[in-house]
Amino acid sequence: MRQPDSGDFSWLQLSATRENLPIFQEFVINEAKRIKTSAEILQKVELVLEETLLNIICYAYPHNHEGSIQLGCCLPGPGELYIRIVDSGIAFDPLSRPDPDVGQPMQDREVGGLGIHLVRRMADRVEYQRKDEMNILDIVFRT
Amino acid sequence: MRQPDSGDFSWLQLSATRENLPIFQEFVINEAKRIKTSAEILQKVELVLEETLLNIICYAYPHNHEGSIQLGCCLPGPGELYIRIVDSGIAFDPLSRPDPDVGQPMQDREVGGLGIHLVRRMADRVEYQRKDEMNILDIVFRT
Amino acid sequence: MEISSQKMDKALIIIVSGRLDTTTAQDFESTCLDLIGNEKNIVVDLQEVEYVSSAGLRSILSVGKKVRSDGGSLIFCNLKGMVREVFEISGFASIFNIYETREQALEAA
Amino acid sequence: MEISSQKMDKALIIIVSGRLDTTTAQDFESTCLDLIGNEKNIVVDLQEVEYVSSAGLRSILSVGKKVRSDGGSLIFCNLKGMVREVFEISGFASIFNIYETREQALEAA
Ligand SMILES: Nc1ncnc2c1ncn2[C@@H]1O[C@H](COP(=O)(O)OP(=O)(O)O)[C@@H](O)[C@H]1O
Ligand SMILES: Nc1ncnc2c1ncn2[C@@H]1O[C@H](COP(=O)(O)OP(=O)(O)O)[C@@H](O)[C@H]1O
Repeated sequence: MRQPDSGDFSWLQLSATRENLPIFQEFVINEAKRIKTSAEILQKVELVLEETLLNIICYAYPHNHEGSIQLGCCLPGPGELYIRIVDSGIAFDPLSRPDPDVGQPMQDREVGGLGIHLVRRMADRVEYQRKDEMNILDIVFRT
Repeated sequence: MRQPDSGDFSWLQLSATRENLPIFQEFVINEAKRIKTSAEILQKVELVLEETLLNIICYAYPHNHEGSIQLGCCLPGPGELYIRIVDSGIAFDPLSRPDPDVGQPMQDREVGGLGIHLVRRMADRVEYQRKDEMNILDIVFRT
Repeated sequence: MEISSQKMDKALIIIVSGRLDTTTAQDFESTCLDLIGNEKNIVVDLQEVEYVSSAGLRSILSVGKKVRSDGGSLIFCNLKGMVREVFEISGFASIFNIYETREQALEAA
Repeated sequence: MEISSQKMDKALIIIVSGRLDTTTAQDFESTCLDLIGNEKNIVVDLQEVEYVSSAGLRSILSVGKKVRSDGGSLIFCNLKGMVREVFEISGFASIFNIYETREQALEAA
């Protein structure tokens, strides 16, 4: 995968709070619009950001220690939107979670646990790495 | 001065282009609004960002090499807005420039050269350092 | 997000519009439960819903479970675009009865 | 930014509104020069201008120099808030004649 430290990445770093979620979303949407991304893809991008960022906001920094999120974004080639999400919270690999059993009847379904599943299904590629005490999640959309 | 690498800084990094200027401005305005900054101060912040960022966009990366700008922002205490602007363009200390002679009559006035002067007069504190091949400009507003 | 309801002979119709996301899901859930009261047959019309995230699904499932445990049934109609996709991916399209139009939903209710 | 003009006996009034920044300054400059044509006495009313940056000052000075070199004069009125402050800091308050109101400016024109 392309390295986000190369100059063509745009970055936004804000504290991991709910009120910053729409600012992160708007940031990526703005970038994505440069390559005339369709409204349907933009909605998927928005959804994937809501799920992944909210998870970091809710679970990554449990000890009331206010952490931050770094979100990188680039347009590596025609029709590709590349998003990198970095946090220094507790180690968590979302791709290691088994998919929920979406075939169960209602009474057996737990409320919740669908966020990561939606991310994996909506994005075209998702990769995780733990590096320098940080969670690095790379998400690629074909636009 | 407080160190921007401490977690309470918010950061935005975008390529140094004119079209990104309003995105940088909006980013800081958003942060500043959290501490109920008055409309007058917000205008000064906007002006100072236009002048400093546009200078980087126009002059810092002369060889057509597309550089980027990192803008950090924090609210270190009541009534203080702290902005850090970082670029890796040619070394330039805006504070080393003599103030323009604003007492000259019109025919002797050069067109231009007022941007840095406005920055120094509008902000409450401005400091410059060159470090690791980067220009680091710190600007503080009392809100 | 906005919610309104309409009492028909066969069912209570709940009409939702806007976004069902982390900021609105709680409100959706409590407003729905208020509107439902003791009604048994509920049709939720999602025609004007343009966005639903897992927070929205969470609230929908909570409402569904509540209605079911009271012996009623909750059915959906008019799923559009990403709302339909999210229902499919999450299996909600199979745990709930889904209809193309409000008329079809009312007939089945 | 918007510009309009009004021909009076004593002067041409140019009424500007909005922002005079890096995105609008060029347009301000060329539109002003068009409106001015061969007029000598120009009053620029800045009542509705809420923001001016060095790019705006640059265009203002260019227009001022052009008018002066044609033997005319450019005066300003109704500077508000940060526009007044920017004019003062940059010395424009002393290189141009500035009046509180349009009436005063017209009288002096
Ligand atoms: N960044 C994270 N750090 C630690 N745990 C996480 C993180 N993200 C998700 N989790 C865990 O994974 C679970 C499943 O997440 P998700 O699929 O988004 O559903 P939900 O958030 O609705 O439970 C969460 O309940 C949480 O326990
Ligand atoms: N970041 C920068 N790098 C190199 N040179 C700069 C930079 N910023 C400003 N300068 C130089 O300083 C001059 C004065 O800048 P300024 O006061 O903003 O006025 P203006 O941009 O209108 O000339 C510029 O013309 C330019 O030569």
